[in-house]
Amino acid sequence: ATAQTGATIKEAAAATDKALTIPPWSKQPGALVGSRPYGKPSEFESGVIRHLRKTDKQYFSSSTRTPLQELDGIITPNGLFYERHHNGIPDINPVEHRLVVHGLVDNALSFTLNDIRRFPSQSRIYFLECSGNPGYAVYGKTAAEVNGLVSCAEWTGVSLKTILQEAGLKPEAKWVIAEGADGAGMTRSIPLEKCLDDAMLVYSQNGERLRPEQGYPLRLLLPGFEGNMSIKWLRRLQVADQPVHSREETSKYTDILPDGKAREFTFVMEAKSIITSPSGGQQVDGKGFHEIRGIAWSGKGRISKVEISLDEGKTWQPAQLQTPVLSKALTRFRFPWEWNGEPVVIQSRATDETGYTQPTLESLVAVRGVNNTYHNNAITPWRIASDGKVTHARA
Amino acid sequence: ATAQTGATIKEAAAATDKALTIPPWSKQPGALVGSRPYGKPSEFESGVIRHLRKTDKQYFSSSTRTPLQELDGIITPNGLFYERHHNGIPDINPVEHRLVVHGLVDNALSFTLNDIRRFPSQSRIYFLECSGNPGYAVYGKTAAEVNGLVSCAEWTGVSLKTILQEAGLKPEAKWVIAEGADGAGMTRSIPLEKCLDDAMLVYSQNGERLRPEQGYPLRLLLPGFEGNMSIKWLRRLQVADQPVHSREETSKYTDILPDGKAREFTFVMEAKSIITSPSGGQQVDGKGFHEIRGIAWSGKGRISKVEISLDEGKTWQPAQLQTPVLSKALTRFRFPWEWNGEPVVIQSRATDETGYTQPTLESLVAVRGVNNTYHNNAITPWRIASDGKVTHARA
Amino acid sequence: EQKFGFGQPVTQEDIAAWDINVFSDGRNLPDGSGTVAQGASLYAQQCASCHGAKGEGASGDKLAGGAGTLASSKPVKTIGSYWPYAPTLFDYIRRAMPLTAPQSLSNEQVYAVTAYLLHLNGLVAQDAHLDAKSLAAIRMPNRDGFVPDPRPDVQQQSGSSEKQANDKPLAQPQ
Amino acid sequence: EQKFGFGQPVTQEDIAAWDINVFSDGRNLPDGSGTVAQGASLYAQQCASCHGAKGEGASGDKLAGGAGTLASSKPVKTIGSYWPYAPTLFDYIRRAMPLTAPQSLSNEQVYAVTAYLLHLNGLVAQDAHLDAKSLAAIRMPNRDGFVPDPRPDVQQQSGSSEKQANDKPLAQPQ
Ligand code: HEC
Ligand code: HEC
Ligand SMILES: [Ca+2]
Ligand SMILES: [Ca+2]
Ligand SMILES: [Ca+2]
Ligand SMILES: [Ca+2]
Ligand SMILES: [Ca+2]
Ligand SMILES: [Ca+2]
Ligand SMILES: [Co+2]
Ligand SMILES: [Co+2]
Repeated sequence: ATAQTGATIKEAAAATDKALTIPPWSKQPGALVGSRPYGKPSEFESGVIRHLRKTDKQYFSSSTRTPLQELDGIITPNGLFYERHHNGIPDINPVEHRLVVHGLVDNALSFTLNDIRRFPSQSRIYFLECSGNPGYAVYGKTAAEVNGLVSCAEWTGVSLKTILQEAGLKPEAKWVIAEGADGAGMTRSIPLEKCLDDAMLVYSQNGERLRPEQGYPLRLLLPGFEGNMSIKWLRRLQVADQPVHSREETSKYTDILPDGKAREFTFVMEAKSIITSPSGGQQVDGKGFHEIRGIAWSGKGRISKVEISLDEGKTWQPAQLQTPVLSKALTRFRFPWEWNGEPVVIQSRATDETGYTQPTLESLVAVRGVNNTYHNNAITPWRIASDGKVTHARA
Repeated sequence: ATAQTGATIKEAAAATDKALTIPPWSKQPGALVGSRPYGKPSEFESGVIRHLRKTDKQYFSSSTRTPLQELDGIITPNGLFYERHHNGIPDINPVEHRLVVHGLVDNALSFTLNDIRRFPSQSRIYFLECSGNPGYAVYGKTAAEVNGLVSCAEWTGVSLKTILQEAGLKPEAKWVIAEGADGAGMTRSIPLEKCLDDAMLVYSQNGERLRPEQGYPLRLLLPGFEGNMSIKWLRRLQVADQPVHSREETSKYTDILPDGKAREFTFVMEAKSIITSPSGGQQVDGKGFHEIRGIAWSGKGRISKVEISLDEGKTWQPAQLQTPVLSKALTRFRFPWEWNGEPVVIQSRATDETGYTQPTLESLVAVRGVNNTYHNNAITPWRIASDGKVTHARA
Repeated sequence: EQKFGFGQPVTQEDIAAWDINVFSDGRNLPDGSGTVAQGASLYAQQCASCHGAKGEGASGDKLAGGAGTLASSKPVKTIGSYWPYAPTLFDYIRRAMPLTAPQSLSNEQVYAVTAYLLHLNGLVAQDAHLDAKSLAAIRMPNRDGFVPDPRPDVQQQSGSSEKQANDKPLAQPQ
Repeated sequence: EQKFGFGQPVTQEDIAAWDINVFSDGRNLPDGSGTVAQGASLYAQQCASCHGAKGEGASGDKLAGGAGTLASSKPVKTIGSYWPYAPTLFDYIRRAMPLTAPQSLSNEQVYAVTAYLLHLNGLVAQDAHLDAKSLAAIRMPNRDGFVPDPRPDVQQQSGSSEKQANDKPLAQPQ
């Protein structure tokens, strides 16, 4: 079968020795109940972790990737949610933490965590994706290396609109400038329209409080927008008439074009998909039935269609979408496939409810060049060799 | 605000000293990126764990509870998913593990984990609940103590129907007897109808592989049925013409009635709900707006309605249900409420799509007595005293 | 119905070591036998520490007594008072006991200790010798004590004019 | 619009220490000033180890050079070649640098090192003295280098008769 677990699963015995013996775990008590007050994965899954790029120059500002090829479903467990920090992971005491809302408001306010949690709450399943996922260095060996800066969780918090209404917006208000309490003081400007739409201030992720890596105790969440804007460790919201033009929305997170101009305020993550099984680094164990599995998502709403090509993009056939298909959440797709043992390139492309279809790298590069850095949502093709080895078809 | 976090959150400063200072985490780098390849919660949340009952005589066969009052949304993080083991937690090597399907089938088969994962997969969000949640000892101090043997996750695996079709069912097949590979050799008989309906064999939970505590590497999952039947560490499925009448479906998991007779094969978990905030052990911090929050679920399908009573059950008002409302999954409900500072009893009751409404303890006991042990889905009333202290209204 | 061809065919021989389900009618009980006396000595060595010298219970369940209590306010559920089928006892002990070393007893030992526990409950004589046939023949006192699930069984309340949920403590045994 | 009454009202004075956003037009730049010479010495002590003696970059970003490269196959994006607004430099250094001790510099020190970095990029003279007004007055070379987001910008393909996705390696700089 397609190797897709952290433990290397091998056929344990030759076909000639099929007599079942009673394994040790059936003949002894297991670990005592209560010995794991907060659980963790099996030791046999210890390889399923978030990886750094070994080539990074320093690890104050860097990222780790969700091991997409090891995961099923649409929920990313909190321990494997991708990371992008600009000056490490702060360890914030929630009792000391404050959120200040000021600027073009009727009443500047400072909130404790308890204040924030007291407002009406909502829970939503949304993906988050770094706009540099994967940059234009598209030769990642595995699905994680290609697209591992995306994850999905159930977030709970308060609508940002509720908080802004509490402070009272002045008529000149047009942007909200969000700032983190980390050593990077991460700062991004958000159009007011988004802030009054589906933006949230979240304090919980997948049921429990946010992890420090995802902004504990409070994070801004902008569904469908590039991850960097969902400011972690949120300490301040300044309502303004214009964007601040912070370093993170000028020097970084702008998309340079072949003519030297750069796009600014490129917020939305366009529709994308990737096949996670079989995917780079895996082994297809023989001819016959295999289910092609993957994830699709769009910052503009629901995924309406995912298609699979088995002939280098000449023809496309619809995949099954796991329901419920949620807006701005990962959507799991599946495609039943008989492999005849011959070399093949497999790829997926997503279409969202606006009718937008994920492009090929070629058509994307034709418009944006290769120095664009962000918002590469190109199709990822995987090549399967006759021995079943799966590699990036562009490598 | 309602105290609902693991860290004890207090107002940090008196109102006379509001000048904000720059906290230490804004003035230094945080932990290096990549230093937490598999993340865990903040140290400030170290109190949010699964608890044992201190009164249990031994911890080979015991349970730990999900801290419902600390959680938001509907997904239970894997580290806090409730536990019920009958001889501890085995540590199974997935390479060695086998599932045998035999009995009234055309072809008895032995499957490796890879074989299982190769079948068409599906992902579904379902709750699991122990039928002894809470027994009839209904005086738990907290929501966890009352109803903490329920959790909810996104499960991925193969439809049990697919596996049974692979082996080929003989016409006499009526029951499937499932057996665990743990030291308890846990054994339960499942009606074939359920096995061909929504039953699954699952290998992943909330994206990642099952945790050892939830049956790694393979578990049976019977949506809506009492948790004990979703056999963990699944090693065998014997197709039979009758139930085996194992110790776990005769001596245990049968419901004794006042006349000394006991109900057997009481599988479905009927509709239930509990208010998790404000709930026992918490403190309502003053008059004014509070959002009453909680969870509802039914083993028979979707929750259609949750109602709140603020007058000891005399009148009931509908709560808001968080969408999407999923079949046999937790459903989050919310109810906006102004507290006038006077003592009050708050309670919730759930109705499911079959029209069944969660009963009071009185009406349930009137039929079943108090020695029934299992399937107590009664309404839990919380009393709020004038000082804001929340206690079990029956205590 | 699509067949995928995954999994290894196995024979009855291949799975013999795992094929331990004993049905309530005694089906699949193995060969072998044991006596109450043998069981008493095994019980004293390997079971009494958790279940008490005479099955009165300790860290492990109470294994004898309770006859006639099921309809009382404090039902005592034991093998003798509650279990509907004797073969289940063989099944359970073989797979799960002693707790610290499940599946360590031989079939003979399981027959023996099963016989002893049935004797402790007054269900077989002091000199009983149990095998597949004699074990399956035992009729347990609570054999007819089980009824099917009639739920929904609780009268439905609805609307806001109904009888109120009482928040007063409920009288509760133990 | 319901008001809940949660949160503490705060004055401009209360939040002064946190109110550090500097807008692109220089709004909210603080009092104070600094010289290129002061900045050079501070830079050598506190910045050069990560950014190189002359801003050529090391573990930290390259801070000077790259003029005229943006439209090339290897754009070099620095303060001088890429940043649209000079006040942003003050804003960023004050909140985030030095990486090991953010918010440790005085406003004077930030003005000084900002002046030095602008000088390294040939944007202010050797003897420059920067304050709120003069910093806001600097026009950065790439001031007009940014365009709004025109997406969706990529021609859509659909159906199964379209141009095929190439699986061949794509020529890629660096
Ligand atoms: C180390 C402790 C320990 C030892 C030794 C032990 N038991 Fe047990 N026994 C238990 C516990 C604990 C349970 C309850 C398990 C559960 O909750 O599933 C149990 C349950 C049982 C039951 C089921 C009772 C019922 O009414 O459901 C039987 C029968 C039993 N044991 C027989 C034996 C026999 C026979 C031996 C020796 C061969 C033995 N036990 C040795 C701890 C022990
Ligand atoms: C210990 C290493 C270190 C020290 C010391 C340091 N920096 Fe940095 N600097 C970095 C890193 C790493 C980044 C990139 C941060 C990121 O990715 O967000 C950076 C980014 C910058 C940038 C943004 C560059 C761009 O084009 O976006 C400026 C400006 C800067 N530093 C100035 C300074 C100044 C001025 C000092 C001294 C007062 C200083 N740095 C000290 C490591 C350092
Ligand atoms: Ca073998
Ligand atoms: Ca307060
Ligand atoms: Ca203070
Ligand atoms: Ca195989
Ligand atoms: Ca029966
Ligand atoms: Ca602009
Ligand atoms: Co990013
Ligand atoms: Co249970």
